[in-house]
Amino acid sequence: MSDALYQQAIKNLARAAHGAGRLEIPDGSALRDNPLCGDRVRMEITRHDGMISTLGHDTRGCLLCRASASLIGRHAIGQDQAGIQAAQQALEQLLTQPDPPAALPWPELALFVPAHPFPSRHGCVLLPFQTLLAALKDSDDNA
Amino acid sequence: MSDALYQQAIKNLARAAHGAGRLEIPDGSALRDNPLCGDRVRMEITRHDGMISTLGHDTRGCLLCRASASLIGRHAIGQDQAGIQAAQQALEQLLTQPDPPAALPWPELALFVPAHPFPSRHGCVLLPFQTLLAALKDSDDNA
Amino acid sequence: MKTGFDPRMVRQDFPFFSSREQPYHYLDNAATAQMHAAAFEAMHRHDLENRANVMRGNHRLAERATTAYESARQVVARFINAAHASEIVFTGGTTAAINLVAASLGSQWKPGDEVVVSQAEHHSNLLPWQALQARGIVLRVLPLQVDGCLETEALATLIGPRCKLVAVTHASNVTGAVTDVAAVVAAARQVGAWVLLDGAQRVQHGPLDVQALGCDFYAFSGHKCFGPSGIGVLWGQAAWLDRMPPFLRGGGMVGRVEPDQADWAPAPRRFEAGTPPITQAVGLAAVLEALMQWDWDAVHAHEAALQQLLLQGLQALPGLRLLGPVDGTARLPLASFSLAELHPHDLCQVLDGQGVAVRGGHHCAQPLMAHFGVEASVRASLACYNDRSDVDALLAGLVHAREVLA
Amino acid sequence: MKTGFDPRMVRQDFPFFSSREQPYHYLDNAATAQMHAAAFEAMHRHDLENRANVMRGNHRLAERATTAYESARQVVARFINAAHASEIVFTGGTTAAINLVAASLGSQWKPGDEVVVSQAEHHSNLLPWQALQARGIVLRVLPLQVDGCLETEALATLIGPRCKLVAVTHASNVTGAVTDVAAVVAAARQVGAWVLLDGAQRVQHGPLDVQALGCDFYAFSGHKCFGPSGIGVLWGQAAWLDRMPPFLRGGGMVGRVEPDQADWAPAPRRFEAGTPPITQAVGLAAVLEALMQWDWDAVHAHEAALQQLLLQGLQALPGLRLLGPVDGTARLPLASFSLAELHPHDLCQVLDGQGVAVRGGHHCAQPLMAHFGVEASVRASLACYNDRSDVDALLAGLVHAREVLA
Ligand SMILES: Cc1ncc(COP(=O)(O)O)c(C=O)c1O
Ligand SMILES: Cc1ncc(COP(=O)(O)O)c(C=O)c1O
Repeated sequence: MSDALYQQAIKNLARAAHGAGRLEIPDGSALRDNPLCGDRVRMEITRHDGMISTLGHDTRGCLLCRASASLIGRHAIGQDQAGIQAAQQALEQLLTQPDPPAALPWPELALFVPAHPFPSRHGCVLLPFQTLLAALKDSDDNA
Repeated sequence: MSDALYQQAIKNLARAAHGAGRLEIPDGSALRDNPLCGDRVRMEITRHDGMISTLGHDTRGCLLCRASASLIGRHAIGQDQAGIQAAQQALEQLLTQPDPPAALPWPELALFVPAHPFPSRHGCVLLPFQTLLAALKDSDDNA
Repeated sequence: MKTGFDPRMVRQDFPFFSSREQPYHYLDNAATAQMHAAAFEAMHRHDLENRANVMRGNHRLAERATTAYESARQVVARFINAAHASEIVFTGGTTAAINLVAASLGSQWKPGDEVVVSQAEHHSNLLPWQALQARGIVLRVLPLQVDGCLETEALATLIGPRCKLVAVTHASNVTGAVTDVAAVVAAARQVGAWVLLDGAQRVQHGPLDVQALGCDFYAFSGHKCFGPSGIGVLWGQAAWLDRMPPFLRGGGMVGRVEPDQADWAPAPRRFEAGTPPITQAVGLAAVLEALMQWDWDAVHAHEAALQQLLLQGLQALPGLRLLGPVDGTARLPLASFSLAELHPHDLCQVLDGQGVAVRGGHHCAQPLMAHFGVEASVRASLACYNDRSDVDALLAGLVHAREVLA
Repeated sequence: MKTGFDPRMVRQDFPFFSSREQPYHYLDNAATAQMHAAAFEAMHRHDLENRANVMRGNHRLAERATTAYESARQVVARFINAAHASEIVFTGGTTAAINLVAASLGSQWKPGDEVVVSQAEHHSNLLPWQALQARGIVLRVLPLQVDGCLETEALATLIGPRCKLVAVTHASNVTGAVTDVAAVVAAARQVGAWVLLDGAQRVQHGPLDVQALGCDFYAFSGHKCFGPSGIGVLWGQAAWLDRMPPFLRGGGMVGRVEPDQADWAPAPRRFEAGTPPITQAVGLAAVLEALMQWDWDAVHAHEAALQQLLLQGLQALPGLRLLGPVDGTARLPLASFSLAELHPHDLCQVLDGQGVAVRGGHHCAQPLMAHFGVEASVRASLACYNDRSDVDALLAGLVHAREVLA
């Protein structure tokens, strides 16, 4: 059952590492740790009219964490804070609730459904989203 | 079974309160508490050639504690430290060991045999002896 | 929720009673209550099937142990109506919980800051605050009325502008008196002080509502509410817990650790250093779940009726002196008393011979005993599973004891 | 004492194994070991028949509970060969025990006094000492050899005249390396410093002799030596304990209490404020009794053979890096490692799917992980009840995991 978690699509997503890299002059950034394993995600963004215009992340983590960061790298550009929050909420519901969300803002979020039975891994999946939300808040604070 | 503990002889011994009272100028004295119930025994002695020559005790305690102090009041005069220690050891053995001691230095020690099954009461019975031994030590220190 | 209440039925949920060959009248519930079957079962099952360390692994046992442990937090939160499970810190007991608050808050207070306790406190809600005197914190002691109830009228003068916290018992383990929490909270709020309630005695008598009480911290022990030994609970308002420094330090309560410095996990984990009492948390939660099914109005009616019997029966005994209020003040079903000149230890001993378990001593409340001018007393404490036969046995036992000890 | 050892036989004493429908290879024993049947039984019986608070009552249940609790102290004393049962303090766990020593001793030390730990310590034997830095105590960290073993040659220079205590692990929970205690004790004695050993990992591997070790304090947890959660032990030399101020304060650890001052009961009670983990002490003692019946030479031979298989099997895997000594240094049967670039969490997840429980993470030893230049590792830890099939399943699982994760 845990092998289903590591289907090819999620490994590909992790390896693609969409959005990996650092920004020269970010508007906002955040660094977050997973206290269980020392995993660490850095998110840097610039914004335009509230929308994320560029994004770079530096992710040291497990496959799930890296796939999640890569998913963000793929979809976050053009989103505002509400859009990211919606994606994060859909992800959280899909991980922790008996019923999946009615609609998925980003289709590849479905790749994380097999993590549902493993609460200890939810933190790995959610860490990049929490970090991005913190970076958004940081850019608000800097604005 | 616990009624056996309160046979007439032990009640009489407690009420007799042999040795109750304070000394004018003790050679040694000690005050000891039972932390479970706030019981408190004070022992004051004078000594001559190492032997206890006069003794006074002030005992606030349960029947067992008072009977034990009264027993001391009856027998301690003329005893040296070794004699008191021997009585205390016989008492401790009689309370805690499966086999009673071969001989009892003071015959009424046998009154405490029914306390054997009640470890929480052993402290009540032993407190006056511990206090007297502390008073002996105190008089050594003062000498 | 079942309605109605029958102590004979409820005794079936307490294996202690079915394991007795002879009837035994257990009236020492305020010291430790007997354990509910739900705790026996839940702990056995947990240790058999889900045993692993929590929060640190991702194999299936670790997952299940962590889930069970975190679910236990949720159950406790429901039992006391906490706003969120993250406000529940598991500790070793009430004593450990109060020490945690005292050490953590105390480290942030300045010399001259004040803590108010009452003279009725159990040592566990007195000594942790006393210890802060070494750091210049001033301990102020609320006096008592003749019957041992808090002198709430003195609160306004005693709680000064430097007061940081008022720490009082929710209900006394000696007199049974239930504290007028509203008065305490109102007085504390006047100066912006926090309120900690020692709920050790209260939890045995049903679910409660910390939000309605209006306090900031609440502490209790598993073994006094039909749960296992080795576990207790500290509840604290989330906003306060998040600002408090840790107390015990070790594995599981940190963020990043370097040889000479570290930062802390958020509450409640920040306060749970080391492997917590996992199985015991699971057992406690199982009991609290069961208790939440009961019809507590009916239980309280049962307890109140028994208390009435107990108080009347005791007061009818010549030479009996009751320690505590008899004027209708809200009180738990327990009674502390002295009988003529008879020593509490001797009384308890003879009563035990009659198959009645009560407690003699200072009940870890020496300043309160000093208030009453006694060293020790006998205490009979009733729980839900007691019935009329227990009170009758106690009263008959006291008459017998008087003869034996005469 | 039975002679010889058969892991299949011993598994019958661990209900965990008979309750499994499918084989499950539990190799996370260093985090929490499975519980011995003796603890299940003793705790059940105690809660059923002897449940009461200890040291404060004289009815028959209180007598029995107190006797059981004090007997448990004696059993622990025998297991570690303490000179006297009064040297045994029950705590909530290793972490609580070390916090106790740090707070109690630390309150008596002066700014500039020093404590030595090693860089290999579990956070529970690091953070309590770190906390003393706020009081001006200097923390000195013993460096490690490349393989994670303590650099005992540096002891002489690191332990200066102001050193009060050397606190090191008896055996590492990451590398398994057993500390050269004699060298540590000798160096500490040079300057009159005391030695505390963190025995959390060691106790699972049989009885020990604190007097022969020559240390002053020893700490361990019940859940790691096949006993219940919620209990631990601090052993300390009687002469030291008697001089140390209390840590937690509350009921049961006092002499006389007044509203603004109190004096303390002698050790060990002085250090056991509040209702202790009574049932858990009884359970722990039952397990230790059972363990003392075993033929430990045979157990150690079994564990050593398995360890050999494990180390060889791991080292044969391409890309596997073992963290810890491989030169014949004394070590416990556990192995931490990384495998190529695969993340420990992913490895553990796939292994769990294969029915193998191992742990991934920093193992609450971040400074040690930093020494190795990694954030996390996988750890497989063997106990007496493991056998060859467990090691084989792990090795096969790793091969499978590499495919799944590729
Ligand atoms: C070496 C070592 N020390 C201390 C501890 C802490 O033990 P506990 O969590 O039981 O308090 C552990 C276990 O986690 C350990 O492995
Ligand atoms: C009012 C009160 N507070 C605190 C305590 C301490 O609880 P524990 O011993 O479980 O820590 C008790 C019980 O002994 C109590 O009755």
